[in-house]
Amino acid sequence: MAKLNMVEAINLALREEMERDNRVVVLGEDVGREGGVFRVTDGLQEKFGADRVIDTPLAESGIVGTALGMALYGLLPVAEIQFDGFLYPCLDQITNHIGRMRNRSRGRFICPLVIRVPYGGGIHAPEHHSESPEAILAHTPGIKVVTPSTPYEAKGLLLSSIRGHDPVLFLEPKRIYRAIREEVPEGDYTIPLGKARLVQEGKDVTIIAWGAMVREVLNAAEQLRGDKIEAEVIDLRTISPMDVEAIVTSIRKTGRGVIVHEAPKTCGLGAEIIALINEKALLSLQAPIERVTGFDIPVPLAKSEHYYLPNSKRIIMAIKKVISF
Amino acid sequence: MAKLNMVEAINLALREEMERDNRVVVLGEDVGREGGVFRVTDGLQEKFGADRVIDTPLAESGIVGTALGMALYGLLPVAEIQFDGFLYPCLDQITNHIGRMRNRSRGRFICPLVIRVPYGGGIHAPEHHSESPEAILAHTPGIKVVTPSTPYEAKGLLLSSIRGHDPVLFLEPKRIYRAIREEVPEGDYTIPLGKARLVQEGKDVTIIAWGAMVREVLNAAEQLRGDKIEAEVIDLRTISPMDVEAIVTSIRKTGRGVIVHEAPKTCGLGAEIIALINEKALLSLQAPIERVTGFDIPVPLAKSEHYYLPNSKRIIMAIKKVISF
Amino acid sequence: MGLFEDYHPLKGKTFQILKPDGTLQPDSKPPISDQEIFHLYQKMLFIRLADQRALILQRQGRMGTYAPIWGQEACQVGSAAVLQKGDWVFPAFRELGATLMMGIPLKTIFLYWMGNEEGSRASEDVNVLPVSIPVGTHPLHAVGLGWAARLKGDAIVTIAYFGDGATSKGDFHEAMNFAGVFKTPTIFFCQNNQYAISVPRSIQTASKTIAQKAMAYGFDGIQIDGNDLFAVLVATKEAVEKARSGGGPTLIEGVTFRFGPHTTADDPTKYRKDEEIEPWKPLDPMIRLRLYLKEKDLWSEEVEQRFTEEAQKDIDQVVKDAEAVPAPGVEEIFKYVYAEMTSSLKEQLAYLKTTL
Amino acid sequence: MGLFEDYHPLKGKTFQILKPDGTLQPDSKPPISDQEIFHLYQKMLFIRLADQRALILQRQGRMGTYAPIWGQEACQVGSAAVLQKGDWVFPAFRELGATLMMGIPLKTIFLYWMGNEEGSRASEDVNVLPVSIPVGTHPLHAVGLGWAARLKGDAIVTIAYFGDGATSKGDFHEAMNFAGVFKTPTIFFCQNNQYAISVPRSIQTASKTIAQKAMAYGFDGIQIDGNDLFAVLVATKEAVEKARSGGGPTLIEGVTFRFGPHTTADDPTKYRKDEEIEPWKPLDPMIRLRLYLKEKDLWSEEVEQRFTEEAQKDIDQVVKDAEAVPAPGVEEIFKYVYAEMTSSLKEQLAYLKTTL
Ligand SMILES: Cc1ncc(C[n+]2csc(CCOP(=O)(O)OP(=O)(O)O)c2C)c(N)n1
Ligand SMILES: Cc1ncc(C[n+]2csc(CCOP(=O)(O)OP(=O)(O)O)c2C)c(N)n1
Ligand SMILES: [Mg+2]
Ligand SMILES: [Mg+2]
Repeated sequence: MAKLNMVEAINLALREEMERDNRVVVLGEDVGREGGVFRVTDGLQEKFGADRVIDTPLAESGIVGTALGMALYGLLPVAEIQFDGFLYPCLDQITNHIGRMRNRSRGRFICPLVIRVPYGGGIHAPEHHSESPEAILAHTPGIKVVTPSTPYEAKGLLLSSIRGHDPVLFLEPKRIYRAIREEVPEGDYTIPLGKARLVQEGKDVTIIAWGAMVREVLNAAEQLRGDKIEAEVIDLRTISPMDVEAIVTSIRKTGRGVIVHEAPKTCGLGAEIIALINEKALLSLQAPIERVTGFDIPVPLAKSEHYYLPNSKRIIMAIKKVISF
Repeated sequence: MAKLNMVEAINLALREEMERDNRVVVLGEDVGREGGVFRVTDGLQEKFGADRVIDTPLAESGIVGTALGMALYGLLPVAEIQFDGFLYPCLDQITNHIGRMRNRSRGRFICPLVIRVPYGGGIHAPEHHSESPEAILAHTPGIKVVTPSTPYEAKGLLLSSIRGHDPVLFLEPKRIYRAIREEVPEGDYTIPLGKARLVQEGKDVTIIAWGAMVREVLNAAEQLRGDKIEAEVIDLRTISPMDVEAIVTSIRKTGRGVIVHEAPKTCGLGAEIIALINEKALLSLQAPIERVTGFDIPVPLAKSEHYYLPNSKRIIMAIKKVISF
Repeated sequence: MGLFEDYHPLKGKTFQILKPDGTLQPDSKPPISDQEIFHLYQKMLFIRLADQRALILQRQGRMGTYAPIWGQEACQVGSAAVLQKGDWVFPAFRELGATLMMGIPLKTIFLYWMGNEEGSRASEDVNVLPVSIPVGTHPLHAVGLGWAARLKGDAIVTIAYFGDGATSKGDFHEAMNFAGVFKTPTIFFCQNNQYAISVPRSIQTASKTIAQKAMAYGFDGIQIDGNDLFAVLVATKEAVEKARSGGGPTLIEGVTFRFGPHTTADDPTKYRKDEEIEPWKPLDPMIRLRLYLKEKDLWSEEVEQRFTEEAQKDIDQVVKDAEAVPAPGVEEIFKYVYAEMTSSLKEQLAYLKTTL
Repeated sequence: MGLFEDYHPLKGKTFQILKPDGTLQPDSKPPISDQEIFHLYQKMLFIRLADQRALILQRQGRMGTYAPIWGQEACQVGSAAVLQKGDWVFPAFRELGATLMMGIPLKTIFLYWMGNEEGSRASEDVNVLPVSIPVGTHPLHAVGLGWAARLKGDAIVTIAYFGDGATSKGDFHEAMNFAGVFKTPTIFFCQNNQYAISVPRSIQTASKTIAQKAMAYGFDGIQIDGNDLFAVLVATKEAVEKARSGGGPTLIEGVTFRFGPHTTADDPTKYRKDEEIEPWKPLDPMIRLRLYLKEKDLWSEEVEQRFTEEAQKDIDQVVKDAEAVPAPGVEEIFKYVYAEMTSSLKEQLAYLKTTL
């Protein structure tokens, strides 16, 4: 079994699924001859031709709006939005059409498509290349939102996303793209949507994260072993619908929690998780849940980005705070 | 002093401010000769001419993107987006430009403009005419978000919004437009942004709402007097930045809270308020905070809309639940 | 395609066959038989009556906001008439005529405007999308579906209906551009009814015609008299055949006029003077057809009256049927959000039931 | 406006004055004196050297992602040269040339691409907006500002720079349309460098030229040789004068070629063959100017070398200065989000400081 990074794992998933199911088409800016700015779709156009791996004009609403039309006709489009910051121009199509087509037509018309978006910070990119829009998407009915945290996860979650019957926003933590290698099997395996992953068991505190933050959290958890703090780490995997069960079960056990995300703090997904815990496990809480998040400011340019991103130091501080509360 | 409804109060505020300050211009779809689909800008074009009250082509991104340019040059544009559901096409301009221009230029270029948006449900309108996007906007750095709940409030908050130095999303609860009349003074008065309004004092439970929900909450609170329940009612007024102080102070006093909003529950503003209470007043809590909200579905068509909207019955149930916890 | 060259938008001509006085343009002939014309005239009349009924129902408080098509019958009936089974229609929100032509029952249309979710349900064999409220956004769907069909090798066409106002939207541009690049079999049918709510065509765009916007995307555009059923039939047919045979998209600008209000929520006297409406009245698409058909002995006041009475009875029944449909139950608003209801939606639904 | 009529986009002509061999088109003359030409040539050379330096710095890890302008010097220098104090420039992200011309110091530009927030600070007297990354979105700002100036009665113009790819975006369409309707004094300067990252112009749009897109909005468009400084000067000047005197907007398509990579993050060999680049090489905007100026005895290898050496020294100093600017302190990222820092931002900043 080959050790792959996340870019290769997603590429493999696409390749295999396109072979298996000729309804799958890939479209987006630079996904064809260039193979994507991150090379996620590398080689796919050579293999499947320009009718199935399609370079589009530079127009995000155009990409997802036409993908919707394709899906209505029975294709399974996997659209790429080149960077998180360029998702906003197509939010109208996502919110007002993609998330509503099934409901609006009483089930007659559906658009099970996947929109892949490299997201998040940590690669010293220019402005608008480091955004984390998951909370906005989770607030949007009718779509699912998925964030893999490792190469293995990415392949299994992407296959489920393509095969599901609902539209999926597939947020790929670009910082992890080449940062981790792990064994990724060839051939079919899927990871169900809506189920969180218990990355590590622990009894003292629950840490909830997703995407690139899972790695930061594991670093922090590792460092805390010296302090005899056993952290339970949950990788949310699916942002919407969320695995409330997994969160609540863990909080009931540990009584303490820290949520880590890159998005701005206010109205980030962390807030929703706290609200759910408030509703379902308030009496188990032995300390306020801590949020380690981005700030309510635009993600700074490269030289100041490190101030913005949650890191293991901040995570450790938060864990110690909830534990010593 | 005249008793005005909210439409008239906003119209008066615009009229007076346009007289006072000739930098103020109004633009949007149908704001001119029609006076707005809700008549909010009625008569303004006749009075101030077509150069200051401008009917635009049908293009929301165009409206706010050009308004940004106008603001750079020193005008004070008050743009209208006709309905909440048509805000999505301009979210890119709002998030990626309007909220960032000051930061991006290190304070050199600013765009203090106001975007007025009739929002929320309850008028039996077609699809896309009943949305509540406040949480998305509150998650967006660099903009302020304001929601008046009465005619008097609307005038004072709008004047502050126009005169402030930051871009403001001014969400007008369309359900209240003609539902309430109250005394609204002519001439100058402002209500500061960022300060909540203590609508009614009470010791048993804190109810937090904004926009059209304030009226529902007051109905509910009234009905509860018979049960000897004294509800403290907070009208948030400004969604971003939020008056955390007011929330926390009240919760510390009552120990119990209910948040009411029309937007879908998941990742709505209610979640953030709970998260803030968790952080700052967890130990004061005697029961989980309850959320009475819209559901995670598209707002239904007219005949089913009543299922969706929070009403006093649901609010009362929630209050009783937190009180009897 | 001779037609699109002859009427290249920059030539400043508007394609017309049937003149307002019911006679034909020189060297023109009707595109279909007189019997067929009579048949389509009846459709148009039925549609006009149904449309008027909707307005009445709204005023009686029996229907919600409604967007009447009064005056736009030729655009909708003529264009829909040349489509085939398997073709796909993407309406905006003012397409009672076109969608009825394609097989959406009037009852469904009425249910929709009554605010009943059931009114959004199209039957499986009818390729008509539900009403699309966000202006200018749905042409992208027509492009995407046509594109998908082309990739699959299916010779179908897609048609998107929209107004003059819609042409200002970014999504219209992106749709036109994608259609041009990928040569999708798409007809962009713009019903230029001179207004977007209160905003007149002159403020909507500075281009002389809407048809010429096609030149920005490298494909044909044509301005036609949208009140002339024959012109609509011919131009749409030409565009459809071109699309079906791989010739790519066409933009058709049907010049017409909205006689009624924008919607029942609107008071057109605020922004539109009577003097402006007057010149359009004799251009009404029904009048010239009546004149033409009378000449052929197919139309008379009496025929009209008989048909009208029958149609009104049919419409009575439809209204009755629609009003008999119960308001949807509470499950109905949760059921179609996802393929399978999520556990949190199940929880929300269960909670909601306890509050009723 | 003779020029825009003579070169109406549908005539299929590209406006050119200075041919690649350094001679003039028949009946043409240079628009400015030879001394001025030499001066602008030097600007172009300096800009090319600065651009190359940025690429080198990036490879050395001393600068972040950078979007080189190599090949586009004539477009940027020629268009910016005809602007006046009080005019406003709205760059995209590949405008080192134009923004430098307008008075943004090279140090500021370098700081920006080094990822230093200070690089976004324009001095008070320079009307150049910061880099705008979201493609196609900023022309709206140029339209709005020009519109505001027109409402105030100020005779200024605004110019937006963007690429061929940007013309596909909805916001480009909305900007063009607003400009047409409100006759804003806006120049839309499209540097058609044949690529949007890897996507060639042919996939970007099916319209034959980008210039002809202006016809969708009712104003002038012109395709010019963007590698010909003289053509750029003349066409932009004409557009600027028209705009200043109330004649409304113009779309200028400068046909050029991006010799370098899209950005330093990009490998153009993935999508662009050498054979494709070869024919463009002799069309380089510098070559023809050198030939022209040599003929006038204003250019020689020696002059070039001397200037280059001095320029490199200046650039050395700029790099040094830029690198000496400290990374911004933590306050800097909170300070400019609102006019006054909100209490929650104060709290977040205070917390952040405790974690450093
Ligand atoms: C994106 C968007 N903005 C605003 C509206 C509100 N609105 C509904 S119809 C309409 C005018 C549409 O004009 P046009 O496209 O000419 O179609 P017509 O109504 O004339 O058929 C407007 C502004 C909307 N539905 N969608
Ligand atoms: C809205 C948006 N989508 C995608 C990108 C990523 N991107 C950056 S530059 C570029 C290509 C731009 O092409 P063009 O407009 O021709 O300008 P050029 O780079 O050739 O100067 C793309 C796709 C972006 N910056 N903004
Ligand atoms: Mg119209
Ligand atoms: Mg380009």
